[in-house]
Amino acid sequence: MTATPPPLVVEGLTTSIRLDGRLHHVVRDISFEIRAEETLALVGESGCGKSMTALSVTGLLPPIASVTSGRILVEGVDMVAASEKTREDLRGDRIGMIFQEPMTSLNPVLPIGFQVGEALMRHHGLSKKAARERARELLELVRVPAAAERLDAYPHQFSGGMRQRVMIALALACRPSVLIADEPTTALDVTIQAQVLALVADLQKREGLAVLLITHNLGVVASVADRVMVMYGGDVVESAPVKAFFDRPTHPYSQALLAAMPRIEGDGQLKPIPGQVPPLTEMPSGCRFQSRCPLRQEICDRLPEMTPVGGDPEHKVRCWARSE
Amino acid sequence: MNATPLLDIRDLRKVFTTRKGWPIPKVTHVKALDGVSFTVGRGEVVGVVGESGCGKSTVARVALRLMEADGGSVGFDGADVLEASRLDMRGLRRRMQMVFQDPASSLDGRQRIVDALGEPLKVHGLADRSTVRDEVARLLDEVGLPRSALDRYPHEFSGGQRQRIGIARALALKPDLIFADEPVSALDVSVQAQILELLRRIRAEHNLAFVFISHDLGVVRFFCDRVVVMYLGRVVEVGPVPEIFVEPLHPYTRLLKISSPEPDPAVAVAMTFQDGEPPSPTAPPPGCHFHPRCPGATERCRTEKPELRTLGEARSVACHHPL
Amino acid sequence: MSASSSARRNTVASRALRSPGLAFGFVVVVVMIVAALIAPWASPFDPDAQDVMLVLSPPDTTHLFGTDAFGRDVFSRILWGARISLTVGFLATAVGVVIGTVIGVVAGYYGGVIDRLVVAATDVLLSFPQLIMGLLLVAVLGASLTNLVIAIAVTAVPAFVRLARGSTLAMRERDFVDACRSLGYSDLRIMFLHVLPNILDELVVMASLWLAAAIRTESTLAFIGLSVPPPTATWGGIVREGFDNLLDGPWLAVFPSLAILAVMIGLNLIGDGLRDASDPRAPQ
Amino acid sequence: MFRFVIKRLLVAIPTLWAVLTTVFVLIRVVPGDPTIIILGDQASEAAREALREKLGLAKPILSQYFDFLWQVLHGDLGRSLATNRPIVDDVLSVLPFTIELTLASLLVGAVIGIPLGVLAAERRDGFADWFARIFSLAGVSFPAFVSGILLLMVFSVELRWFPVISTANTADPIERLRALVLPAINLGLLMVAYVTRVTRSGMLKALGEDYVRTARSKGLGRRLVVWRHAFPNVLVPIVTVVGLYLGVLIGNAVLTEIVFNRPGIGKLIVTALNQRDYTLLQGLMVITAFAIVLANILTDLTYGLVDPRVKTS
Repeated sequence: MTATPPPLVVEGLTTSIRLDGRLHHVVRDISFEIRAEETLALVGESGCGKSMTALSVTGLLPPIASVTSGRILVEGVDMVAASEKTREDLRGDRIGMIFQEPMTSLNPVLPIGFQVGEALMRHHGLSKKAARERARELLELVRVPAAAERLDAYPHQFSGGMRQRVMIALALACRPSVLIADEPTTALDVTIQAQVLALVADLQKREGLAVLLITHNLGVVASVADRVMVMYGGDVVESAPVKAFFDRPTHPYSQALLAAMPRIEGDGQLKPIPGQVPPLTEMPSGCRFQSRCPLRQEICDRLPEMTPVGGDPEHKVRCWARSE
Repeated sequence: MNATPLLDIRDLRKVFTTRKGWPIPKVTHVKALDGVSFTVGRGEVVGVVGESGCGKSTVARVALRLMEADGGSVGFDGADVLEASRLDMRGLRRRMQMVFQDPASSLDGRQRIVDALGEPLKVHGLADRSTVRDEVARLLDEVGLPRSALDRYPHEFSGGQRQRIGIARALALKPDLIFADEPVSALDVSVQAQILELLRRIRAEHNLAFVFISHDLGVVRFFCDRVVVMYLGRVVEVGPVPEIFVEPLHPYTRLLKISSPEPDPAVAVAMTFQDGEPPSPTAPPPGCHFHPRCPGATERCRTEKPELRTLGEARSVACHHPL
Repeated sequence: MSASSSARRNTVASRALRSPGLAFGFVVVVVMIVAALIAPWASPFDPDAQDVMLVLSPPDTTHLFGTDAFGRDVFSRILWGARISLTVGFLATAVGVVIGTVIGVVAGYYGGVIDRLVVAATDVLLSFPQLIMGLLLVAVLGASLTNLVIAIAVTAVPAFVRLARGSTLAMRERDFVDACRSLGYSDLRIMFLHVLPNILDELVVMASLWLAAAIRTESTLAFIGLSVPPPTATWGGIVREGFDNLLDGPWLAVFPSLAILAVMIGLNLIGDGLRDASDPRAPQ
Repeated sequence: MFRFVIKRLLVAIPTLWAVLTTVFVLIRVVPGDPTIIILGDQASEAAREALREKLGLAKPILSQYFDFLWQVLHGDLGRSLATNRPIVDDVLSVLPFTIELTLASLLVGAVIGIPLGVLAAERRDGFADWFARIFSLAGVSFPAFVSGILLLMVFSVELRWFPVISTANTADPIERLRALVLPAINLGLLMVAYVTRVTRSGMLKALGEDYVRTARSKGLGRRLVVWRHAFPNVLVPIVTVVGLYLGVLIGNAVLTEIVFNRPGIGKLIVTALNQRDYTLLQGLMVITAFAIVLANILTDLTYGLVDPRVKTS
């Protein structure tokens, strides 16, 4: 048994944004680790903090947001404490990233081959020619047809699905150990989504990647994730291996989310969650889901801890009503 | 069952011409609708599904004459919509309404809700100055919004609430048929479920017919009676819910179904590499448009266009070798 | 979502008020307008009264801004000149905005042949440098207040056609025009009760910048000698006299130049301020 | 590329024809008898008749129109009323000065405007940003004759760094360059203002784009992100703005030439106006409009160079 630490460890991460001079936590004290070849899915609805978590890990937060506490260890190096130079060295080399919008994530005025190989020139000191050769291999790896001829093509000459493949090639150029995928298939049609998810799964196995998958789609989670963390209002409310989660969703929000999802199979019924997510400035203290929760009680004004449920130490829930 | 349908779309055609290029633009033609036919009965909800660029949104816009068709006919309750005069069209528009995907973009940001919903009532003489507030308040109530919403502006509402306003506006003229173009795809799951419930209730209360355009099979499964599957401007399969998803006849319908992720690890997405991209709509392949991606394609599929034919009860498919 | 967007909308007005540039610009322009309005009472001398004893005398307490080559009081002439510059500027811009907007909205809304004709016509008109077009028109029509307004308005029309057409096309990209049509509204109602109010922000911004351009064109024409003929005082005309006497009476050029500059800066500040206020994300 | 240029030129033909027609209409059909405007209302009927004959106004309007088109087609703009010299010769003799001035001012605009705009966007609300804002406000606010007089007063009259009387028309390249500096700065001010503004706003937009985030996700440093990934995307709006304001630039060139007493198209226009030389004025209108059409073509071609989407779609 080797004792290599997981490629990505996040401990007590809190990210805040400054609005009208006040700090608001958009990610509150979340911790997780992802082992090699493992996929952790962060799910939740818009504004739950899942994208902010991804941007915190990559150090690409917008100027108004910042990590206010916690540690982010990429191959043992703390991204939060490190200098900007160290962070730049890790970014693109040890962490690769793909984003939601393949249409806008590639630079429209630079050729594809150059964009894919650029990180290799930056991190591994490859010559332009060597980077170009490697870019061709990478494009073949992500199954872009006629890769050699398309090195000099521009993004607008590719379809959405192909661009997302190019993004994947770009993210994996330096053979990172961690891949952050922020809603990578949300903008794609379902048949293309299936192709891209299959490609990522395949590459993950081949490269031994630790994948952090950000998504709002529980169907995608069920298809590709090993573990899942559900977020609401900046808090993780449930964390479980994927099978345990779909077999026994425990947090009232997780249950409600699953019940609200229309399915092709099944009885064709669904149950909406009443109300809506309160704005950041009006979040209740304690459990943030309490304003929409059917199990609300007095004690919910205090934030519950993550507690294991059902005798499974891997399956934890942040809920007073569900704590045994 | 065999009464004349409320909406009868026959062989509808629409070609988009785009000019692109530099410095002299090249003209390309895209057949957004390449002979589309289907019907909608009174009070029936028909889903139109397909991926981006298949022409599903164009159907609604052409049928409402928001754009002019290049061929075919649209019958509405016996009237020929595409040939209707300006005056007749006004009457027809009252009975056919539309709900848009993005309510923020379909509402005039400078109008208060009372004006946005009151204007169609006044234009069509359904309310006057004295009754309009009450009438609008009643509409808001119907879609679950409080009377206090009357004097507010669209930007003061959340996405889900704005979609309720969009629905209320479509209901204002008491239509028989509503075209809903991806009305819930911009919404979060929890809000999406609220809107779907609302649509279901309204439909039952008013015996409304819907043409419900969506890319999400789960949503269609929930709301629709019948489904029209489109691929590159053509209808490839028509059938009732849930049979069309349980036992799809067209390989494309099947591909859509197995690609749609379900929240259940037991029925995870079939992540096979059907390599290759969907063909470009500017140069669709000959014969059956789907043949390059079809595992069962034969020589015939490459050359001969399959016609939509009836198979069994209430089902039809455009495929030489249905599953 | 709702809270933040409502907050945004509500602050448009307050942001506009808080913007120091906008407020400053507004004050400057209002002062100029007031000066023009009260010129008949406020000017210490008859602007056209010559005094051969006091030719090109430097500024002093009697003649605040000195006198010109005919011994006329420069301060009084600048006050009266404001009337010409501002009148021509406002009228020409108003005419240009109204005609240009109507044509642009109609062309953008209907598209097709009308649109292509309008675009071709504006392209041709925009092929002539604005100043040279104005220059030629005044030369051909003859220099008078009305002809100045016409000449400058003609150069403004294609600019507003282009803006209104572009904005209308952008509006049509949004669903709400389709929504209006599916509700059975008439084209006129959609164009002028729905599209126009939504593009008004941009038109107002552009109008304030064009007001500056119109006043600049007027003073420029006057500088070349093509404004309302002498002895009527115009700012550009006084600058010209100063330029011709640059070594003997530099104040003659300086003071009207400052007046023109003040109006230019004021109007540009207003235009920029309005643009920032109406779209907080847009960089200045 | 060559075929593109040819095609683009062919597309410009209808525009050029429309331009010629507009000039013709403006000069001939505008209300008022040109002979009165030229000779004044005191002139005798015989003198007017002679002038009409000379101007070709005696012929039917349509045949005048075709004569005009036919002439222009042959590169003939007619003869000056005042000097009776071929207008083409007059124009060609001063055109280099105007072109030289315009190009120099474009250079000033690019060299100052682009770095200033980029810096302002990078340090939003910082010192550079404020400087850029004030500078560009001044640039758009100064009418060219005001700034010209100011420059002349300070640098020529007071400091005596540059000649007051233009020495542009000289064979000595140093003298000619010295005579160019102040006019180029004067004309360039406006370009600096426009270029700074569009660069700043374009950079702010580009720096917020997803592809810049992608570039940062590769671990690229600030300089590469700004100049390699963001800036090339701003070239299109910069080219657009330069093309759009070329008309204003030519108008300002007229004023700059007057103030600095430089030979050029602008001076020629004023001469034509003062002498009521209608044929010369007509020829100058044609020339400037053709110049703008040509500049638009160049702008379009530049798009193809700076934006691969235009070229390869």
